[in-house]
Amino acid sequence: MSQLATLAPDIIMAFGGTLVLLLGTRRSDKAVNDFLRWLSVIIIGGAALALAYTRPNSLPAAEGWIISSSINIVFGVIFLAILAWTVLAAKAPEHAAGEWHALLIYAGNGMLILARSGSLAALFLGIEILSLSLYVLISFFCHRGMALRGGTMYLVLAAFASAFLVFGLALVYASFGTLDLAELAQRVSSKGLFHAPMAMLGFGLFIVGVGFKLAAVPFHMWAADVYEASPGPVAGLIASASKGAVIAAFIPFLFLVNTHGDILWLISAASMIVGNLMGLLELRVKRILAYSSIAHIGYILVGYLAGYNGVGITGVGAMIFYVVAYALAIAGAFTALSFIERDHELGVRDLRGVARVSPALAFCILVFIISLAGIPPAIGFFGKLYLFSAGVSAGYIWLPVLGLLGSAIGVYYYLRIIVNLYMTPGENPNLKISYTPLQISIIIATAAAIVFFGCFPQTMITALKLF
Amino acid sequence: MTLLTLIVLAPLIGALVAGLAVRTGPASARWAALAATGADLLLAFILMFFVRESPVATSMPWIPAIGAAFHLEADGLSAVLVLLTTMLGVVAVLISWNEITRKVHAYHVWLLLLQVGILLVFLARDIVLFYFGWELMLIPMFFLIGVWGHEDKLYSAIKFFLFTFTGSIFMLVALLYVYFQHARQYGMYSFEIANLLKTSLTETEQWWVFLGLFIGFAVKVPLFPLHTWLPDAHTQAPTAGSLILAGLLLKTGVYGLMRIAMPLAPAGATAFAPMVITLAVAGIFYGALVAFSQRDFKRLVAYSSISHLGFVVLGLFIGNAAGWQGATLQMVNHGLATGGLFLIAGILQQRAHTRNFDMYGGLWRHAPTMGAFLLFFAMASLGIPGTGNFIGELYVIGGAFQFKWWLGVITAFGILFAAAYSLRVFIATMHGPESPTIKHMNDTTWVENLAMGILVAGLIVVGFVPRVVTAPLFYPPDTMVPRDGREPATIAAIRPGQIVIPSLPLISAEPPPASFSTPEVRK
Amino acid sequence: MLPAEQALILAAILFVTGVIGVIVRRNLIFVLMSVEIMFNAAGLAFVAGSALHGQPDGQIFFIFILPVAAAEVAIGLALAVLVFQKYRTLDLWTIARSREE
Amino acid sequence: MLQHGQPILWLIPALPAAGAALIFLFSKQMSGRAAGRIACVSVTLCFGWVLFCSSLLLTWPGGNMLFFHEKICQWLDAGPIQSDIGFYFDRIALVFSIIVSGVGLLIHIYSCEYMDGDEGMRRYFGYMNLFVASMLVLVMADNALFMFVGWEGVGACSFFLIGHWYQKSENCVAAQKAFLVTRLGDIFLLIGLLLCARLAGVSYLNMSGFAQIDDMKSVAEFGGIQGSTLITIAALLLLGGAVGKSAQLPLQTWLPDAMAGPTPVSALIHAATMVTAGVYLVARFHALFALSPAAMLTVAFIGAATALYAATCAIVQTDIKRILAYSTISQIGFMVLGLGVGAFSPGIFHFFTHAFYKALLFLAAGAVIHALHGEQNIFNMGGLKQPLKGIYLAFLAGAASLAGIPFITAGFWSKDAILWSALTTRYGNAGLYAAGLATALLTSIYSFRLVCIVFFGNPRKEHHIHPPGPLLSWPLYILAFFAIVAGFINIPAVFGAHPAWEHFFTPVFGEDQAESLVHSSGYEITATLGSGALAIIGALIAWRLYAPKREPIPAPASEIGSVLTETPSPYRSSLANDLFHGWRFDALYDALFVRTFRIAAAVLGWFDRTIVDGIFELAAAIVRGFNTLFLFFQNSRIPRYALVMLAGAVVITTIVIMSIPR
Repeated sequence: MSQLATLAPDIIMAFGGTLVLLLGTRRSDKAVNDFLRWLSVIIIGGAALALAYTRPNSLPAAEGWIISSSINIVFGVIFLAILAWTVLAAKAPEHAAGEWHALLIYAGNGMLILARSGSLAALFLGIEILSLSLYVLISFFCHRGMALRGGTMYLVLAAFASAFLVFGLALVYASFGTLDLAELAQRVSSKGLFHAPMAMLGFGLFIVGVGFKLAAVPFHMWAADVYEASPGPVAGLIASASKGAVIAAFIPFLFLVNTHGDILWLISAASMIVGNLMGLLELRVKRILAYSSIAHIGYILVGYLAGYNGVGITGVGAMIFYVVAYALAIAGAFTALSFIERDHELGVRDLRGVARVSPALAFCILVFIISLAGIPPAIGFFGKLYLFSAGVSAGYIWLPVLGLLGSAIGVYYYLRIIVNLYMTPGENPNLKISYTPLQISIIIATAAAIVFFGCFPQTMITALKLF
Repeated sequence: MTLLTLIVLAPLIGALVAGLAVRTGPASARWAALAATGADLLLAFILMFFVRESPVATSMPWIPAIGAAFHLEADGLSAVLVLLTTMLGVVAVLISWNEITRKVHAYHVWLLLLQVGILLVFLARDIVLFYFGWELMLIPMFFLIGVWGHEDKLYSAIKFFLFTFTGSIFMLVALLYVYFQHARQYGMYSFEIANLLKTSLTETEQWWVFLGLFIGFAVKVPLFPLHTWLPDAHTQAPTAGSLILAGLLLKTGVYGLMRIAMPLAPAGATAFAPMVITLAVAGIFYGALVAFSQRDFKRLVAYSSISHLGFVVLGLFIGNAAGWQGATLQMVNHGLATGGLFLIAGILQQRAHTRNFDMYGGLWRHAPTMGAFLLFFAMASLGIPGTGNFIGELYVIGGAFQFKWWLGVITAFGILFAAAYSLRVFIATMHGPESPTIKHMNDTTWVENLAMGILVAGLIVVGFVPRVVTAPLFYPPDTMVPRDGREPATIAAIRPGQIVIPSLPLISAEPPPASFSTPEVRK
Repeated sequence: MLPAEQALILAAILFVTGVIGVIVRRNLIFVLMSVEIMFNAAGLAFVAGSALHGQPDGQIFFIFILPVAAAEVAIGLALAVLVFQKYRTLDLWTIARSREE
Repeated sequence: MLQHGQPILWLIPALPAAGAALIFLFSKQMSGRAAGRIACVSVTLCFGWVLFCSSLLLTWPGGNMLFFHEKICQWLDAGPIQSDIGFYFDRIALVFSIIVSGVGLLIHIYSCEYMDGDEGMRRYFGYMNLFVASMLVLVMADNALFMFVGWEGVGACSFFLIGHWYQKSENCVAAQKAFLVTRLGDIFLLIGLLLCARLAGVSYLNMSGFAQIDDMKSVAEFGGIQGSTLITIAALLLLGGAVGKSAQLPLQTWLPDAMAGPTPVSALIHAATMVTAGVYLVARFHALFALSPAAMLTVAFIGAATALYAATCAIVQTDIKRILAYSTISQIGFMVLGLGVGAFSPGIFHFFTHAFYKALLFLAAGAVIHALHGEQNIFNMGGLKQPLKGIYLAFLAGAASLAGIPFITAGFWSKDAILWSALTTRYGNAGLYAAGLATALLTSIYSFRLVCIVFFGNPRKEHHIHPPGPLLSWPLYILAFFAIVAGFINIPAVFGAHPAWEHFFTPVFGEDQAESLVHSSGYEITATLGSGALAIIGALIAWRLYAPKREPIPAPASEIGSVLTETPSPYRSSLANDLFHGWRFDALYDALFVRTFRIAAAVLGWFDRTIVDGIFELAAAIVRGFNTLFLFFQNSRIPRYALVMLAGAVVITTIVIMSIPR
């Protein structure tokens, strides 16, 4: 019974997704779309409620595949919240609202499994469910060649990376003979990873796979193309929740820091520097955000390297905080930018005049950008502060230095967005902005939340039970 | 107790009111901003009154998870700088009264937010809060330059932002390191400056910590040769932006050195002192010479700031009471005098649409009041006795003389150089044959006169009663120079220290301390 | 009966073959096939590991890999069809060049 | 220190300061004449108060009151820099403040007519009042740092007033030059004060703190320099300040150019008062100078050299004001010479008489210029004796006094006292005396050259002569009176008179000069007669050379309208031209300092734009280069992306394999 309670969120999501899919096939008009939207929100909310009421450390379900410690539950709730947010704020396609919402829910299901995986198999399964949904979501508007190309690219490369990941897991399994994460961690610590070369290699390949999902350097090449190809909300989802879920799934492997620490250090440093450098002269807004997301993964990895070390907030706590902070900003930014309609790729020049036509939207974008850049009074500032504080506490001095240097480079392209929003004169006659009251209020609420948490970060720490 | 909170909140409320009143006419924003800054000025005067007795403090938990508190405290130094901030805040609103006609509401919102950030920096006794305020200043200033600036505004705004932001990075890492060391040594985590001061750091650690902090603050000061953002930013900013940039933002860098860098890493300060002193003295002359070669009014004043700030930094690092007090005085004086010069530059640009000296000349006939003000500010800038600048420079020179006689002698000649460019400012605009550009120049309006009059009054008061600035400086004795003029406790005896460049390991090999992991999150 | 170690080596060879295929081929279909080879290599490794430890987990994992790979290919082929409809080619370099909308 | 019943001293500078404040604050509401009236009234009140204070000091019951001291409040308080705002009124301050306020008053009254109708009249009177206030602070400050306020204040006012007619660029350049050159001296002064404070403690800078002078001797070493050398250095640094302010060699170049200001300004600031601040300074710090024979010798040498130098320049000038400017330099040289040979009270005595006759000369010259509508070149004048009778007489009195016509003029007695001291005191020698005599001869020649050319003969150019009004004339007559009689208060004892002046200062200078003033009747009478004869001879030479009977000197090749050094050389003889240009000091300084400064500024400006900025631009370029590098593979080609991933995987695998312990 308690196993069933643990599995309840997944069940709700799986069945709910299918329900939405089935309902959506009948007819599509605005009423139905709205109905499906709210139904999806209810389903996701139900799953979140079920998750939230799971007692931490209750029995592992499904032979230990799904576990529920407090940290996993927190992660799960976060992802569901982001998902619900996306469903509400996104502009669902008129013609296929059912599929759209169903796929989002499936993706959420994948994230949920990822966040709570207790076994290598569940981890793999979660990643794949998530990825499969995302392939379709990315190329959802397949009449656009870019969407098609992006979807194909993501599919091929994700599969390529998954193959690395699963092969690595196979080597690990061949070395230790268990799929259960707790068991694995125990065996690793008793046997010592250095004495299992095959497992070392396997974990190396595993990092390749994870690195791809996180778009960490050097597995980041897809990010710019795919983000640009995706519908705004989906890009936001990929950047925030999808990555967060992989991070959550990666946390049980913290023991890797001892053996693969150098590799992770390099990946983190490279991501922070290269990501920001790549974005430096970019003129297309979504690509800018894509490059910045590469850098942000680098920052998050600093927290990962710090692990459970840290003064006040541990590296893991900082990571969770950062995932939330980052998700709010990046999902908000992608969605807000999707309100600006255009028939070509959105360039920074297209942002001219937004501040005049819609001051509220412009201001929200400003807040999101400030948060991404890590400048007070936005929450992103504290996210970085915690991460780097944990990093310093764990003895990594140079990573925060590199990270902050990278973010200083990054400021350059963030500023370019702000400059075009507010400071560039000239008319932009093609500017068309459309959003529903619901959408704009959600965006404003998000921006307000970013500023509120940016001024009172303790409230968020308390809410996330990070202390 | 709530006084300090009110001081910080007043401009914030003003910003909210100005922002929300966006549907009404521009006057509403102006009056809201004036009311907010005026109230703030009043509060600052009250604060000065209280601070004479003892430091005023207020503290409440902010982010207990990491040991950060909303801890504001005003001792003499903070109170003086808060007074300066609020004073210049009022002046900034006044001077913008006629100048700003575009997006008036947004302008005042940014102006007031900027003031919030500056006040936080001057009042915070908690590193996180300090850094919060520090970074909070960036965006408003960026907007002030970028939206309301002059022809080359975007380049300058971005340059300003990138320089100061990059500098602050090193500062943050250094602060985090001290925070971590403190936690390790005392088993409690706290960002309170008072607590962090107890941390014992080895000389090597102090060297690094000071380096990090110094880079952050020196960019802001700005110390030669990190000054290159400053002329551009000053030149392109709107008048009030230049005023606040010169009068306050540069001071935050100095204040950071005084309040954080030097107390936190005294040995580091000692080791760096020879280099910093060299740079400061070089800056005095370099700034003055380059200023002299400028043709752009604002650029000239901007370079003069580098020169003046050289005096300030020199005063800090020679390590005696005279230098310390001179630096503090000079901070205030520079804010008022250079601020005044920027006001004139702004007024001129608004009327003549140029900042080029070649276009001016013979202005006195048309604008005698402006001429009188300019004359006063130029004289103050070259350190005429009777204005505060003289005393500030005298203290610094005297301190330098006490430290090393030849240093005092060299520094004294900085005054001559200051005279060269200050006179040039005045003569090039007011004297000479009448320039056709300014044929129909109006004299200053009463609002402008009021704004500049505040600065003049401040300079004269400081010039004859410098004790209003220096007398309250003696609290608390931990970080400030003691009353009887003994050497400051923080940099006990500065001597040319041996600079040892230590190496930090790339990746920490030792196991992290277990005591700080949080069991609740641990799986 | 193949020793488990040799099976693992075979798996590695297969994996590398797949990797090389992805890198070298420019046609979408062949790239997808190469990815399949990599997945199967992983499956083989799992089965070998299962045999090494005498546990069923690895084989169960393999069973999971199969439908996942199938689903990937299903979507991949669907996309390939759309790509071909749009660009009249499956050459990945040509597609990459065509930036028109 | 504060005596019951002593007068309020701060009122003395406060009265003109209040006048200045009143004029400035309400300048838009008042006319120029009203400003003039306010200024005159405030200075009159001030003068009255000064006289009252002086009489109180001199007639203090018991007769032993040496000074009033009034401390207002603490001012500076930082380590080695301690200072109060306070006033100190002793006999030196008394003499100086009487001259400043008294002569100042006359010049204010004179200005009311002279500046009438000038556009900047309010500004003019505001700054004049401010100057009087600053000068009074300078001479009455109770410590050296507070004195520095007045010291710089008068410099600033001098700057404002030289540039009064600001629309001519030359005037502004002159004003700037005056300020910068004097400020160079001020820096030496400042360093000197700091050194004094370092050597003998801060209270040494108090005017009443000379008791600690002996502490200074005890300083063994500072900065690796021996104590006695340090005292000399300190004294020389103070001398640097004096040299700058008093336009002595080598910082004399600003004063001739400073004549660009209105003539009353030249009379007040650049003749009677401000330029003598150096004399005041050395007299004030006489105790310090007395400790160092080397410093005294330097002072005397500079004084003598300057006196001679300026006299040679004055003899060839063509501008009436420039002649007087050089003569001022020369006469201050005399004063400095007197101080340098230890004759402090004769030095001040010469200041006292000089203030009258030089102010008189300037004001009279101003009246001439006023009458000729701004004409300043003496070779465009001539024959003014008849139309300007009163002015001629006054001018003649002044010139006679300047030349030192024996027995009947003030200048004779004061100059002679200095000459006698130069020969006889401990620090004096024959060389200094000879230089003094030569200067006296030259002085007489150029004085009467001026009188001859301007007032005698026929007009060289047609002028519509504008007769002077009473406000212009009466100050001249008053000054002329003093220029004649002021000397009689210190006729040496050998002539059977009572040298009141010398005894007047005995309490101040005490032993520092008592033994140095030697009086021996026979020689002294001879010397006095000799120097008197020299003055007469000089006058005769001038008469012979420039008397109207002869053909008038051919007018210079070109009109000399400007007072600036750019003026083309008027003489055929190159020696005369060199003298005309002040021995070409300006060209030398221009090449040495001004041009160096400008070039350095330009080079550094270029350096800042190009190199410093360039370094950061370079950094930005490098960053951009990396951007290009990392975007190299960013071309949407899926297999290429996979290749990059593979490369990453290979690197990871390699690191893993490397890290496996063997």
